[in-house]
Amino acid sequence: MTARTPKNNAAPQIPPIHGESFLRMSWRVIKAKPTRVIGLVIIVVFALMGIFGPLLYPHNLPINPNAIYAPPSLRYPLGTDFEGTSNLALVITGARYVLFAALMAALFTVVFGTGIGLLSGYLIGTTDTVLMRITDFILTIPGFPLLVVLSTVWNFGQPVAMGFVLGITGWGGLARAVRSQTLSLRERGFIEAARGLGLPGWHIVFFEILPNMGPYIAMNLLVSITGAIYAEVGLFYLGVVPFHVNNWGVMLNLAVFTGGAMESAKALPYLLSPLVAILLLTLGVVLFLDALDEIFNPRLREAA
Amino acid sequence: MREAIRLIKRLIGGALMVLIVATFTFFLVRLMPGNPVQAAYNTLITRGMTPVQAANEVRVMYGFMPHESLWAQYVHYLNQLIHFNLGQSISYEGVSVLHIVLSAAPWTITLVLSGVVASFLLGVTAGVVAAMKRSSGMGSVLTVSGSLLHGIPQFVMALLLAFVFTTLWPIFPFGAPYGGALTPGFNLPFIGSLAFHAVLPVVAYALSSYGGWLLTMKSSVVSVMGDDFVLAAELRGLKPSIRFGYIARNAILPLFTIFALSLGFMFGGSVFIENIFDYNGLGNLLLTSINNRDYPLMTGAFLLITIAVILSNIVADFLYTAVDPRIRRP
Amino acid sequence: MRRYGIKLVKLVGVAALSLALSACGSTTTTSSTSTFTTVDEYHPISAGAPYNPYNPNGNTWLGYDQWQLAWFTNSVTNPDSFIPGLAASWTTNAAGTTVSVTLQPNAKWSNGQPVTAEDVKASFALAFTQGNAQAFDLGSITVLNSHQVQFSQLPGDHYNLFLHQLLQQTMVPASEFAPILPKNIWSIINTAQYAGTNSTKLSQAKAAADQLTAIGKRVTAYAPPRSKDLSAGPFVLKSLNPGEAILEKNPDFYAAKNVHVQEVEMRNYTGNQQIWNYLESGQLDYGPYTSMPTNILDQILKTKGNQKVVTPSVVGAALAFNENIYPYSMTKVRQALAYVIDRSQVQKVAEPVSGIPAKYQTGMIDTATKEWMSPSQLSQLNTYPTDLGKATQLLTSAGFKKVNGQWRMPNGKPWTITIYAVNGFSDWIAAAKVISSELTNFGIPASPSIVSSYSQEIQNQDDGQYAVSFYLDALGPIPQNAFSRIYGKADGYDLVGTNLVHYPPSAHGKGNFIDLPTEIPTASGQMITPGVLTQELTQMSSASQERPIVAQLGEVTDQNVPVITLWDYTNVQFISTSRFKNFPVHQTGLMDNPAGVWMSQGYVTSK
Amino acid sequence: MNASEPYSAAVGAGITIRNLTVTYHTDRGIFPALKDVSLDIRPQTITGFIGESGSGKTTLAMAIMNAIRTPGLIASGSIYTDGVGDVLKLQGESLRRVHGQHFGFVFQASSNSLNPLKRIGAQLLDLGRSHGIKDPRILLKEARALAERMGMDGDRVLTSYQHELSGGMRQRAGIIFALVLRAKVVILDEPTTALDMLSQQAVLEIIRQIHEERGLTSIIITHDMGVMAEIVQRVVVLYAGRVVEEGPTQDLLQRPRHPYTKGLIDAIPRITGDLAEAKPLAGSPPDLATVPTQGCVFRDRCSLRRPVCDLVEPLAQPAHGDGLVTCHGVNAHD
Repeated sequence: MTARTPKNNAAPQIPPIHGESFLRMSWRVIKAKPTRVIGLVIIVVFALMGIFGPLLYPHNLPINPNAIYAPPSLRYPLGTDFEGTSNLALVITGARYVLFAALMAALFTVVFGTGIGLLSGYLIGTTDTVLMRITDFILTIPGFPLLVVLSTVWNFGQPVAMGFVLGITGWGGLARAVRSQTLSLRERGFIEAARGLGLPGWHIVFFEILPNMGPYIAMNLLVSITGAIYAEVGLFYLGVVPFHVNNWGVMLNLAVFTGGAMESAKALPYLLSPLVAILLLTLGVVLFLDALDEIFNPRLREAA
Repeated sequence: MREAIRLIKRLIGGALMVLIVATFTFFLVRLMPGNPVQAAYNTLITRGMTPVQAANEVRVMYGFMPHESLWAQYVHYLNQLIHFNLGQSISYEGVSVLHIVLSAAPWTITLVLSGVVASFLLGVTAGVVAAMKRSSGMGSVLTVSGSLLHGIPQFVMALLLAFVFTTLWPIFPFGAPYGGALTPGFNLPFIGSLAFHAVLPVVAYALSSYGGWLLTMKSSVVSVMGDDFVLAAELRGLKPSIRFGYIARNAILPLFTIFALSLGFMFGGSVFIENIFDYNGLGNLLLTSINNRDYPLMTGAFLLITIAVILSNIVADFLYTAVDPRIRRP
Repeated sequence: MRRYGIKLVKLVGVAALSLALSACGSTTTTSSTSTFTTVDEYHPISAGAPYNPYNPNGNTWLGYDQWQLAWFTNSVTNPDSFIPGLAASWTTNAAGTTVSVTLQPNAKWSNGQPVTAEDVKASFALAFTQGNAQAFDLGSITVLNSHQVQFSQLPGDHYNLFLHQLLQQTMVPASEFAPILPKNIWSIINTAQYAGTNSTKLSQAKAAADQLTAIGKRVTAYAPPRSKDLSAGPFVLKSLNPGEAILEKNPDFYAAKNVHVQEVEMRNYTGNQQIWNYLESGQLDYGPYTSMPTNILDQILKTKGNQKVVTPSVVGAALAFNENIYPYSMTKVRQALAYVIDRSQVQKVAEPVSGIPAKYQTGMIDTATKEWMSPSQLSQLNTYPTDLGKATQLLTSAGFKKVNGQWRMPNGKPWTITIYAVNGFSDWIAAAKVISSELTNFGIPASPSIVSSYSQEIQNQDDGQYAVSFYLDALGPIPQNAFSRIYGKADGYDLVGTNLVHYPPSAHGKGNFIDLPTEIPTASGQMITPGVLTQELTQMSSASQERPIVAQLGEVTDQNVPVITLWDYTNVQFISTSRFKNFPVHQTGLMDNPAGVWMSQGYVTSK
Repeated sequence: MNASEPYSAAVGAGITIRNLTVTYHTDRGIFPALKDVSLDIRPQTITGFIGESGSGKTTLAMAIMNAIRTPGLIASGSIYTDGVGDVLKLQGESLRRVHGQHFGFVFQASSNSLNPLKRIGAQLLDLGRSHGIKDPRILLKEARALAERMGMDGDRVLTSYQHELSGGMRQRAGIIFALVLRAKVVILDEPTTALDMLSQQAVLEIIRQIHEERGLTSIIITHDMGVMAEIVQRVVVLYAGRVVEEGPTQDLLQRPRHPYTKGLIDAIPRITGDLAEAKPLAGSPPDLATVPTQGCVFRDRCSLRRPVCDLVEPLAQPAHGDGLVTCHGVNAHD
């Protein structure tokens, strides 16, 4: 959605508290509701898991053929998988690939989407036409099947590669939105003034226009991360993607297609562990998005 | 007249886009490692055929593999395309791709169309309520439900439903689109059976897209409610029902495009839902063709989806013109 | 060829017995209308596929509405042990090069027309278009009378599986398929079979072969209308939707009075887990072999009426080494790895239900090894029990060193292993993970890498990209097939016409990825060429002739470990006794055939 | 006035505001947007609300119609208007009927006060239906007449969509909506902003004429002293949610008592005068969050500041005859 034009709002505006830093304001907004704090905590925990998780365990997780699909216990808090490896360890070590790839995907999405949207909207003319045709093309191609095909062409051993592919197929919508915002911003007085001053184009694009879209882009980043997590986990779940390392999608795939988690209760912990991890992360992001919405959108802040 | 010219322009643009996508997918899928003959050969071997026999057997399939240069293949492919011929499947050894795709399409369409429509109606209604009552408990509950359902990946939703209602508590059938003993056609038992078998997959689809509709509609309604004309309507003392009509009609406009587009993407099937609920639709077909490296089938399925998306885009565009007077050309 | 003659008598006896048995049962259950539900293990239901058995996705069901001349009993020692199908009986000449087949006297298509020798001839013409008949060196077909056909091998050939493969051909009505064949089909076939030295004739043969392939393409793509879809088997297709096919009893089937099942429902599936689901809910009366974990097995067996039937299967899962990649050319390295990998632990995790850890490394499944080798030969074999000490000793003697707990190769570089398995092959994935753990613990950092599809793995494997990868071996039931998995195409050997050719690994697309030395030593130090020996096996017409070569090949395989067989698969099938009784559970040879074949023999009656 | 006799002769109604306090509730606390406002709006006069943005002039207009929306809240006070009673006691259906029938509100020209998806005629019919007009033809006829009165083609306006009208036409369409039900009180929000000079004149002229013809009570919200001088009969000066001065236009403009009013007047550049003579008001107005809770709210910008201003909020004292001023520094008897 494009940014709406400011409205003639009957309610008075409450400007930000003077001298309040961005971080301080953010923290105040987050603190306002306990759900937001919970969301932040969940996200932080998962981030830590992604960064430090694999360091907690040996490279090859220990197996235990005598504890195949063991139920949750003190030793195996989330039970075990088909070879007697702790599900908890799998979830924790599996987080890095999933989260890192998702982060990469979101970054690529935002970089491609913003870059192309800015260029297209600022330069207009032929560049715009060409870039928008490319965007249409990306938006037209059925995304998920394309991902499946691309994933066999590329090797997804490295999360960066996975992120790149997810990003390259997912920037279309963002590019369009950024373009239309750029189009409306370039007609604003301060941009025209900057042009009048003879400032170079790149300066105008990156220092005058881009900061105005910061909040929108930041929100998109977070939303892209979750979208990318679903897409990659889905790919692994379908079992059409090569893989080297354990991750949540692989767990889901093996639980359903090998462990028969849908058909027998024994393998259920193996299915539920990554599932719950995904749901928890979803919950965290949903809860935190509410805060982000308010931080970046003063109109909401005042109405709360 | 002017509309007709515009339509023709759009159609030409669409055809061009189809051509580009066709070209792209043509070359892309041929980059995929592995080939259909090898896959078939090894399947035969594992069934206990002797290597010589299997090699001979796949020779026919090999006959369906193009042997010209990639460029010549491409020219041939384009030539076929112009004649509305999508070529012959490799893994089906010569069956026309169009035929295969068309026999899979009805299952996807019934499944996803009902899912899209159901989730759209539900989501939009709930979105309006959530926006109007956004300071009340009901509003928050709706919004949170929307966010969470929106957040749950589709395959997770389908897995959970399948597990709960076919394994844990088997009240819904599983595995076939309708009872095999029935004669397909316009008869009550058949349609009843079709509907009953479709409950779970449709619900899975609807639930997973409901959240998206709800959130989009909610934010659209909230945004429209901040518009001047809504305040004006209130200050003019318009009846709440009329005011509601004003808000709803304005808020639903942007969703039209998304709705039309999702009808287009519908042809891509829902890979996950078809896979989990064992529906022989386009999604499953695409997946199998990818696994078998059946290039013509893959490009064919891709193309069908692309054409559907482009057409629905054009339809959405013209529909939008019809409902939004602002866009109407002078 | 007396051996086969004796077997034949015995077989007919079995068939007669089952006929008698079923005659008793039929009186009580003829009025039953119950539906027998199952899935076809080879293919689910394909939307849009034609009713054509020659199409790989065709919506026809072998053993139900597709009927062969006869049904193989899966014997590992006798490739000619068959249960009669449309062929009531058959005789071979002493050399095994000519076979006469007599059709069932009252065999009919489902439209009431008799199955004649002309139908058989047309079916073999179709087999030629598919390349099938050439594979067993079929030379000529002579119609003796309306119910008798004689088959001959190409002059000068002695292919030992001639009868074996001939009898397993499916039969289709000439009325349905002959129209798509050209009138001069047999002259094309004859021209194509020329293998002499006359260059004109050779080029004619080449052209004819191309013509046959072109006809073959037309055949596979042929979509006969439903009305023409005839069956000579016990069932005929009644209705079909993407989720299931309903086959009803064919009253014109020659043994219709044996068949007590009125209807067969063939379910669609997209993966194993759907079959598990059907089995758990007790919906399948017969469930063919499906890979599954123990918890699912337990769950299935908990369902009332479900029963497990285990028959041997002739295939093993193995790790294959590319000897073109350092250091796998060293026999000691392969042997050491065989000592490190704990096969019983791997099987327990990876294929707990339908696998048995491989005891011998002969390239055949253990059952076949025991059948073909004498006890004294068996005792000579190295069974590679898990023994890390042995492995260390072997590696050290090959120049490997352990530094900081990790092995270094003789060239001083660290040794790491990537084990390639295929996505979707869950047992391989699990095994790759377990083996990686074992190797890592032993000091060789190893990790699994999962390739996205089987066809990709095969291609990369053939191209020599994998040092260590999963491979199906010991494919039987006949030893020559098992050995040709190792010493055939995978080792660069291929049959061009009747000549055995050897390609180096550098020959692109020829699939030599194992790359053994051409000659390898036996335990006694004798140098043999396994590729040539394997080819020789196909020309031998008696087991006694084959036995010494099989033993020799088994021994060198065991000694050289070109592949490590991890486990032998077993055929775990399921029946449900809640709606039907009288399953052929003790007739292993019959049990391995589709349920329609059991029914034609009088088995399976309503409860 | 009630629905059964919608076109009884309209006579402008007076409004009596007493002790009105409006607060805004945010996550940073509760802020008063209007504090203890008491004011009389005289019948059949044009009253102007003037003040910088954030002074509460729009809030006051909204409060008069009891149309404060969340997060705002009318905390206390009463607003009597002739023929209705205490507007603040109304709710639901009776409040809705007062909107449109008693009060007419005209948005500024730049705003989109009309449903973009409906023709104006159709929206007028919606209005009629909402207010129980039995015969829509009479309503449309009245609307057409009003359009013609304001110099527009009535039929064209009624068959147009909002986007097909220019800013000035939109505003006049807004006036039609405000008057078609014969409201007694008409509130115009910044009627001249976003219009060019000529249109401004035309609009003001129309407002004045219709005001007189119909005997309305009109309120004009503006920050433009020029508009005030031209059309308004009485002026209400607001600052930080307080009425600081009120009185007849002539007297107030010529002899402003409150330092803020003085500042506003001094800040107007005159066409004839020297640009340097215009003295902008020093400092900026407080926003809701920074309004002092004690003492005079204007003291930081005040030239007459004295110690008492820091502690005590000044009370209203009579000025300009029947007007008032709220300042410690002003002696009522000066």
